[in-house]
Amino acid sequence: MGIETSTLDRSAIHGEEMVLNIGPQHPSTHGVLRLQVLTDGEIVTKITPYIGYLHRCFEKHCENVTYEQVIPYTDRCDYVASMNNNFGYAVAMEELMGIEVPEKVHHIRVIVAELNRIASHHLAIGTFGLDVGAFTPFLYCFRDRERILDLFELLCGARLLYNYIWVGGVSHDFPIGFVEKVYEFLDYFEPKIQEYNDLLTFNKIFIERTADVGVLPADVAISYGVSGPNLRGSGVKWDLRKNEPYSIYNKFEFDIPIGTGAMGTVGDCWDRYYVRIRELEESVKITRQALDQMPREGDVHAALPKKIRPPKGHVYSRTETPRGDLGFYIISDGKPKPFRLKLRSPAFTALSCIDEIARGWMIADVIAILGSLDIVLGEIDR
Amino acid sequence: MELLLQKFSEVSFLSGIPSALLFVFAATLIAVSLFMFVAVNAIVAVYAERKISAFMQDRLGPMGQGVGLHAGKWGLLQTVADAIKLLIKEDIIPSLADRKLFILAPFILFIGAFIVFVGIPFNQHILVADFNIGVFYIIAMSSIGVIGIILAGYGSNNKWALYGAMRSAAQIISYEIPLALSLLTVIMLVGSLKMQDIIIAQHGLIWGILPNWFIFNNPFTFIAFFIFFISGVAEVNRTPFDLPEAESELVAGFHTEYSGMRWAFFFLAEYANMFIVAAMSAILFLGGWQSPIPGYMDSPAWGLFWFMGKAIFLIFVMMWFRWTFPRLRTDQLMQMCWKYFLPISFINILGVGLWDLWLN
Amino acid sequence: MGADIIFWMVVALTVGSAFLVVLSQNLIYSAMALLFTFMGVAGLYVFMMADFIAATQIVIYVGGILVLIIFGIMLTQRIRDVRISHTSMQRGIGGVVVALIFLGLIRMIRTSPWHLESSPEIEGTVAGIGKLLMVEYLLPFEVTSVLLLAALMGAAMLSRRGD
Amino acid sequence: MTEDPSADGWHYVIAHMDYREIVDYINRNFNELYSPDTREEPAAVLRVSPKDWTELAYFLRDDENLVFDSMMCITGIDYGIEDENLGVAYNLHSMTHHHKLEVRIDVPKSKPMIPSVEKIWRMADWFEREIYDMYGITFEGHRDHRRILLPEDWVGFPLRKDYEFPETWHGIVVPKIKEEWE
Repeated sequence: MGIETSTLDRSAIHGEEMVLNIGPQHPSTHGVLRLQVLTDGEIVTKITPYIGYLHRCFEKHCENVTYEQVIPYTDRCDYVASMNNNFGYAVAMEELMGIEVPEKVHHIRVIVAELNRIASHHLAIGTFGLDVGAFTPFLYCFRDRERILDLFELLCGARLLYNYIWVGGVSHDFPIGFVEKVYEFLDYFEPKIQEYNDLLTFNKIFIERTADVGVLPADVAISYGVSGPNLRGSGVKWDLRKNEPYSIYNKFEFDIPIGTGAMGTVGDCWDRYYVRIRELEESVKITRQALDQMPREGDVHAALPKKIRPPKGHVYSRTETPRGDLGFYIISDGKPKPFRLKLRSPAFTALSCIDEIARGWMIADVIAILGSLDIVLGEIDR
Repeated sequence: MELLLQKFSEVSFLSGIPSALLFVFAATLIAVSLFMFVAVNAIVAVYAERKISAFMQDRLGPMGQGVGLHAGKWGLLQTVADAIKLLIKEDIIPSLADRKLFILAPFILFIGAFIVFVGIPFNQHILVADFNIGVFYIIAMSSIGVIGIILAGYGSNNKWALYGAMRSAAQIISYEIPLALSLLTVIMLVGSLKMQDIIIAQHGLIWGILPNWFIFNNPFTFIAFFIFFISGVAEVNRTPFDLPEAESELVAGFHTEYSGMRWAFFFLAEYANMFIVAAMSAILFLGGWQSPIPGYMDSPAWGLFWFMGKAIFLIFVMMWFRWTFPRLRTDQLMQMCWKYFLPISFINILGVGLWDLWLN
Repeated sequence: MGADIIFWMVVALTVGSAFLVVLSQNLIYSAMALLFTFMGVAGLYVFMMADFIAATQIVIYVGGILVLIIFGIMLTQRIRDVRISHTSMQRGIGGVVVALIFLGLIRMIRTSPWHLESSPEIEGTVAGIGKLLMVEYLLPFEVTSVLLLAALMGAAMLSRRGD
Repeated sequence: MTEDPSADGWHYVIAHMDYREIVDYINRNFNELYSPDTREEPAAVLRVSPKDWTELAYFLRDDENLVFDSMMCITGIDYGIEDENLGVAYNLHSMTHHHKLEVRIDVPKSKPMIPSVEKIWRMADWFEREIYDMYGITFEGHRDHRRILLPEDWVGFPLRKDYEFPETWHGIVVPKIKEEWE
């Protein structure tokens, strides 16, 4: 594996180097991130990411609150896909406690998680366009994302941090008319994907900027623990919803889009981007099936005591969020508070490989590569 | 200018004033009116850009109901309000910046744009000075602006600004070559550098139906128009060539550290330059103030209308570019210039020469 | 006449900024002052009815050479310490030499038998220059362009040697 | 061994082993070094001592029957104020064979040193830095061993159970926190 020799060979550099700080306040760092970039002219010779500006001691917090109270904190980790984070935590807790949740809860969870995946991919696609200088796709994405946020507002009153999926169920049932509104949204949204393709995906300049740029080979991606659309962009057909189905994902028909190198090399920025576009279609497919199959009547809570006390033991459970494998390592000592709760964030590992794939490219490419990795700093810093 | 002086000398109550004073007065008057034009152009263009971008992005843009604290009907007063805000904004000069250069830079950039307006004919009569070297004068004067950009980048003492300035200088100098070469095709056909000569040469019809504009004159000038216009867009640093101020990479490029009125001067210069590129394309290739139907609607008033109409349309095209295209990368930008535009421009010159030799 | 006032303003600009070029302690300021010197010289050409030369002066010196100079200054040193002092060492001797040249020029101007004649109305110089270049001096013109091409290729070769 | 029919982008060779099979297989190659954890799955972990870790890590990644090419997560654990050990849990996964293993390494609080696996799984780079940041466990051989989330000049390791919250930081008074958050 070529990954073991990643130290910088300084003798290979000719020109005079300049240290450039991209961030902590910079339009394209997607949060408060600082990249210390060593540049030779426009060419980047080394990137050192500095993170932690948004560190909020998530794991320490969790040790001081009860298991139910952790959920609002998980919202704030990946604030773009809060539902999926709630979902991941609920799945981990249910595995630890051995709870079976009602059929209806599974469907509700899948519906909101997939809707939130669409919303999160909207942000990823839009800001990636923004990073390579296309302003309009960003607003198109936000126009459609707005509808999902409206749906969530109808569902749970919040537009960003939902606290909707609870351990053993969801906080409350769908409101009246919600299912019809979701159908309406899906009918509205499906043709819009073509609009993104026309505007951005197959734009010549966009392809020039992203194809062959920032190639992440599959073995390097796996070694770095890169997951989700970034891993699939490298041509690895790996999706926890399919490969290690949790909840009821094994009941649905959908494909796993992977990067094919259609415009350049497998694993370039364009592939990572296009995987997200295709995942929008897949998410629509899953949502439709879940809506069709959802039992209309039933309880939305498993029978649980008021205070959750999981048995002694530990669990490592992972779910597929829009950014990749979200893992929860929970150790319980039988008390109502977690003894140890570790969140394995997909964006954390995705960012850690930036030096590997962006070195040798230009400053403009570093921004594009960073955008294609779709990081959320709230999750990286926790 | 001469026309104005002549008019002055005809007015009886000015006859006692020495001619030198009159000359200065006339020059000031022209300068002020040109400045007004540039300022109004920027205000209208900013409003148009906002509205156009808004409609392209499926949103409304600046809006307001009635007059009051709102931005006027349809947000019409938005840019006026912005201009007032910029005027009264605190003037910040970074403590480590090179004060003199920092202050000087926006003015040099602006002067480079402003001085060009002297040579642009708005219609048959409105033209400050019809130089013998008209086109060449405009090319020469627009090259002053680069210095302003470099100084802004250097004087800010900011790495982003420096990168922006270096990109900008490289870009402007490179694209000046295909720009000038495509302009040469027109000059070869006209045989004069005078602006009015160039426009008058485009009078009449060609191929029976089309107006005799140079864009329709022959296939080579047709290509030359596009090279000229695209290079012009690159010259004024607009998307997809806005690398010097690429907000996602370089924060704001060479004007990162500027705010308030100084920043407004950069903006004035940008919109003035946009107008210049649009106007020059209209004059050289689209017949300037000539009516599209030769012989009809070609009074001076109509001339102004046609000229402004063509220029505004081309400005709209630039805005259209900006809100639909992503941005190129530095090396791709240079590659486009040196590997595609430059050879095509040379072929164009050869082609126009041969075309002119054999067919006319 | 208004033109006179402007003439003396242009002269003042040229000479004043030329002084700044020489006396400024900061290289980049010198380069900056050079901009105004070039502009002033272009203005002087205009007064000599050489409009084409004036525009050429601006295109080549301002748009080309000055940008190159500023680039050179900015890229040779680190950005932080571009303020390289170029304080002249032998001010005394330099002053004497300059004074001598100045006096010599004055003497030459005063003693030369200038024959004055009213200038004819010059109608542009572009056509004349074009004809001269393309007809009478075609060979020198072409030789110069070949020389420039050779220089260009040589520069490209030298700068790419490292690769 | 079977080819996964669903895979067309990446080649899976499914030779799935469960926890006990994996431990037996490792023991065959490592001279019966490891005793399987007696508890039931998913609590099943492989306890390793720090000195054996590097060799085992290479074996886990490179052996063709194991191929643990993906490190899912590395977690630092403080077993409590009374306990004298700190722990690190490595969750491994094989993208090729679809099996999982959790490796647990315990080190004394007095001398928390573990060999780094950052060269073996690049993903461990930042995770080991984070554990150092939060627990003060030193990873020997890590090429970029420094704090990651906290400032460089932070004192103490916050996720340890005996961590005292500082009253001031750089002269700024830190607001008192409430004892109980319920």
